[in-house]
Amino acid sequence: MSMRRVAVVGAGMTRFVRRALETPKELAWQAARAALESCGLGLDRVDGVCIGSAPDAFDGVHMKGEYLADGSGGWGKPTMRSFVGGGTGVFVAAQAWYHVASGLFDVVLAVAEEKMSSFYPHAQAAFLTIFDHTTERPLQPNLLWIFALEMNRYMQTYGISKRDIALVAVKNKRNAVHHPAAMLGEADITVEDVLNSEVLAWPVQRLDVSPVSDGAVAVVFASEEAASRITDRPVWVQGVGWNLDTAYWTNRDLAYPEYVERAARMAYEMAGVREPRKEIHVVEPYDPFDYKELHHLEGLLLADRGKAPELVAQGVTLRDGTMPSCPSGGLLGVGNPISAAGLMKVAELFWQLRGEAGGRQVPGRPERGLAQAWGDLMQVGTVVILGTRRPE
Amino acid sequence: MKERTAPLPATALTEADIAGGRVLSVQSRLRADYAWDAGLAIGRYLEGLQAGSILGVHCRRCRRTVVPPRAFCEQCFGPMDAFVPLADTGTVNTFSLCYVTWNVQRIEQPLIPAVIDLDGTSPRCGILHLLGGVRPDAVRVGLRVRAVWKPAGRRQGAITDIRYFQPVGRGS
Amino acid sequence: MSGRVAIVGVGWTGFRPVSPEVSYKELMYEAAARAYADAGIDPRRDVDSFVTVSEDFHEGTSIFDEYVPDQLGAAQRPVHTITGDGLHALAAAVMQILTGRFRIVVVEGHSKASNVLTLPEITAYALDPVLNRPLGVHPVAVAGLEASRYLHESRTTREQCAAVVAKNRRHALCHPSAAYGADVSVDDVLAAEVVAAPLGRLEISDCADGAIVMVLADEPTARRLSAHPVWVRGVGWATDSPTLESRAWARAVYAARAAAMAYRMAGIADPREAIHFAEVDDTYAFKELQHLEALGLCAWGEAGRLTADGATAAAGRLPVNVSGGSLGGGHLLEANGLARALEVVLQLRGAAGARQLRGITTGLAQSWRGLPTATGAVAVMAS
Amino acid sequence: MPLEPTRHVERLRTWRGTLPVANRYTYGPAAERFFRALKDDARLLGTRCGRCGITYVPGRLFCERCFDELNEWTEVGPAGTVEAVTTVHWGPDGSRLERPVLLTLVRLDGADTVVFHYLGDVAPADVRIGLRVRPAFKPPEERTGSILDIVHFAPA
Repeated sequence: MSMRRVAVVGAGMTRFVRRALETPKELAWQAARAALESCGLGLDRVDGVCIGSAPDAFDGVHMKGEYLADGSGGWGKPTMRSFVGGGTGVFVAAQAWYHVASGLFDVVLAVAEEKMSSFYPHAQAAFLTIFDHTTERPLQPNLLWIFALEMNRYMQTYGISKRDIALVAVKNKRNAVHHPAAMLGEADITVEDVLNSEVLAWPVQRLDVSPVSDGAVAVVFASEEAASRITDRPVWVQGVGWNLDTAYWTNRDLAYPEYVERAARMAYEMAGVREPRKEIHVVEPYDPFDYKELHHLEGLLLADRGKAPELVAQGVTLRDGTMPSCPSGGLLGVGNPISAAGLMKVAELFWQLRGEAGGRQVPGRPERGLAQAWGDLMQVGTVVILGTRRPE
Repeated sequence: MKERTAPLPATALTEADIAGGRVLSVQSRLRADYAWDAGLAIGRYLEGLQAGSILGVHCRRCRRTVVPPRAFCEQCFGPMDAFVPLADTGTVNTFSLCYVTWNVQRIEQPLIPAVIDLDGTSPRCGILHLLGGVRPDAVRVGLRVRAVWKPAGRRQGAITDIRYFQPVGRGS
Repeated sequence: MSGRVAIVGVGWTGFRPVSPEVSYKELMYEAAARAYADAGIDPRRDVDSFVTVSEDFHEGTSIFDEYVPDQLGAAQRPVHTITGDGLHALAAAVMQILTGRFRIVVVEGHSKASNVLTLPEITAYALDPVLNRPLGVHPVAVAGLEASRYLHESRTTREQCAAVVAKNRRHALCHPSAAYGADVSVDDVLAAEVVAAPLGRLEISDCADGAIVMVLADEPTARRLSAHPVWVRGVGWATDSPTLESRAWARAVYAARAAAMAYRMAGIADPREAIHFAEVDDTYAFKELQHLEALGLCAWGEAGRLTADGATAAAGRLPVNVSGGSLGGGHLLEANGLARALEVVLQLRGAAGARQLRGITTGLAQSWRGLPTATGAVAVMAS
Repeated sequence: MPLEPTRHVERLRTWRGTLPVANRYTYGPAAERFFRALKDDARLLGTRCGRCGITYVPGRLFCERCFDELNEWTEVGPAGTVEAVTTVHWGPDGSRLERPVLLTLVRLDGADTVVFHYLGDVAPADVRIGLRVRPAFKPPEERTGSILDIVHFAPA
């Protein structure tokens, strides 16, 4: 396969905050500028821009991608916004990959932004509008429903306890203590804290859930030739995958995210990964709710079905475990400005693989990492595999 | 305190900063009204609900009966128009006890959303609806339930023509 | 570019002012089934990726990408949505195929504009919420201002703009799928009520419902599937400033940049010589003229005169919007650029029926993202 | 296509609905400064990008062309020139207005960008591109830090 190789050469982000003063386009600019500065590029070196942002309702601007274009560096440039719900943040990296791998672009800036606080009075209410307008919205569903329904089914199918799941929230909020962008890093949080937090939609409790957030993240992608002029430590895009399941989510097995497995298999095949449990050294699965990290580790084939809680309980997924998971602190710890949170995971891999993750650095010089996001009506999986070794 | 290598951008505000006018803000409300064409399959579904019946649809090639109905089979891509009335009984596939409304109001008596696998469909072909007429602590996965309909004269061809599902055996 | 990409199947439904007999899913299903039949493929087996276009508020659903896979045969397949025009999706499909990892990619766009009851208010929600939206005006004001500046700088006349309307609505009479074909004269257009001076009512495209699906393939696959593949020789897209404050108001800079990218990819040095016919955005009559100039298909300020002289009519030297454009065919929201591309495909296949052009081998499709944006895309195609 | 399409017009159904979307927007650091100066002092401020030689009005945090942060604030106007004008006969919902509204793009003296606003105190027939105009400000006590603190632009 003679494919054009694509490298990640820079990354930057804003803090994740509950309410930002900056406008959405100013947040995008802050992240994009930080990413360009991290690799010493001016905007004139960028050939194209990919924007990732989820519902327009949050920022409160119709055709939000157009509105965000100047802050994302898109003035006068080919600029394209994609979305696949919550999977958008990782997908925009895949989109930047195909921009560069096509041969049409040498340097592409991927920017993901969400300003959820603009939905007023409460961002959660926006989620009513993701349900089917005729067959579901009249029941006045909220986002917690689908998570709670999926979590309950997962627990019921495999006999998993709330306590098993709460360990994920504890791990991620503790990891986030070392993330300079984090909203919810808590060094001393315990499983009891999670289990005693307010019940929102049983089995979902307050501390099982990531927060409503504002923020932006940007990552710079370059062709092999361009990357060689920018950095001597490129991190390579080894694989990408994405997959969208049926919209009829009540017609699906809610205990297992098959769409994540399909996306992962697409990425593994491209990356030449045959034994993911040995070959993936650090993983950033999507964790908007704590059980989702477990669900996704299974879909990524990094744990047997229903067995991810055991890995967590054994410490395998701790930062210094044998398969560190969400060393960034994830959405539960750093925050969840939807698409920005996904791209934050890709940025985290970049920093981890370059040994630049500071207090979050996982030991053992990881050579390959995987970032994954999820979204829509428990429906989409998006996967990016980065590594220090140049693809064949 | 958190370790900070270099401060990252973005300025955090409190609600009081905005509500109190320490920073400027402006509000808008979108006026977005729609009349979505129900079309063939959902049109039939709504018609059925108004008549007190839940319609599914059957794919002859895949030998699968699904609900809500659709005019195409997402598995084989063939057209699908064999509408079949389903029983209004089913089994709770999963459920939640939800103490928050869609617009984030706290409620004392939980809403009980559930995925209900209706009798007569292929495995794992449920619909989203609410449970009622049952104590929250008595709900479990596998519970047998039956639709509680609005009176015929008050049905309008909507998913809410079913008020909720309640355990089989309770009079309705 | 080492690889080549072709369009090997097209399917569409519509275009009608309303479509009450089908849901948006059924509308899309019909277009998809036709496109797959045209390409001779099974979507459940043969398609490597699907790209759709939509905007949340046009659908009335947030993250609308949720609702696209089933009716396209795309469930459990790689699918993603672009919030842009259909030509952006076409470009995304081209890029995916050029990576070498995708052989067949499907592109979809649709409009259920008839289901949107408050389109002006929704469009106004695209204006900057702090600087522009508080004025509380109909977004057509932005088009009126742009027309004002364009006519002023280019010295184009209202009569020349009206000639665009007369031409495109007459062209649409020869298109069985066009929603708004009519025998309209320049005087009829000038006599219509003023909406946003200098724009009159008949210079503004009305929306229509419809769906368009295209099947793209790499060269070996295209040659296997199709006796008449239409090659996508170049794609380009660009955005000028999204702000009203700092964009170019007379010239369509976005279209010029998008065209430069597409021409570069296609190896076109002189578009006037290379492009035999064009389907360009005519959401407002003056936009067709402004776009022709930006695309380099005529000189700045020349498009109005050429149009009034008949040079851009079906029988002219540079036929433009033989399909009827959106003035004659109906504006299809996100699918609008795909409607332009569809006509180019049909013409290059020799399948355009009564409006078939002769002696053409290369055509151009161009889109504008609509009010209040300064974004556009271009595709150059050849038989 | 559906095997058995609906042919009975009376059986066609639509489902009515609305998107409950309401938003509150902060201005961000740059517009905050612009609108405070407008509200408190009826002054119009821009920011200048030295690298690109552009003065943006209202002042912005960053230059869209080169991405530099913009810190060089400068007062512009208040007079300016009409760059474009339109008379709009449709209200926000598309209904016909009894009294059409005049809208304009004004390039304030010293600015390289335009301001989108109403034009007032002038008959549509008397407006032409190139007209010199000035902003009419609301009285200080009525100003809230909004683009509507300018009532309209009117012939200078």
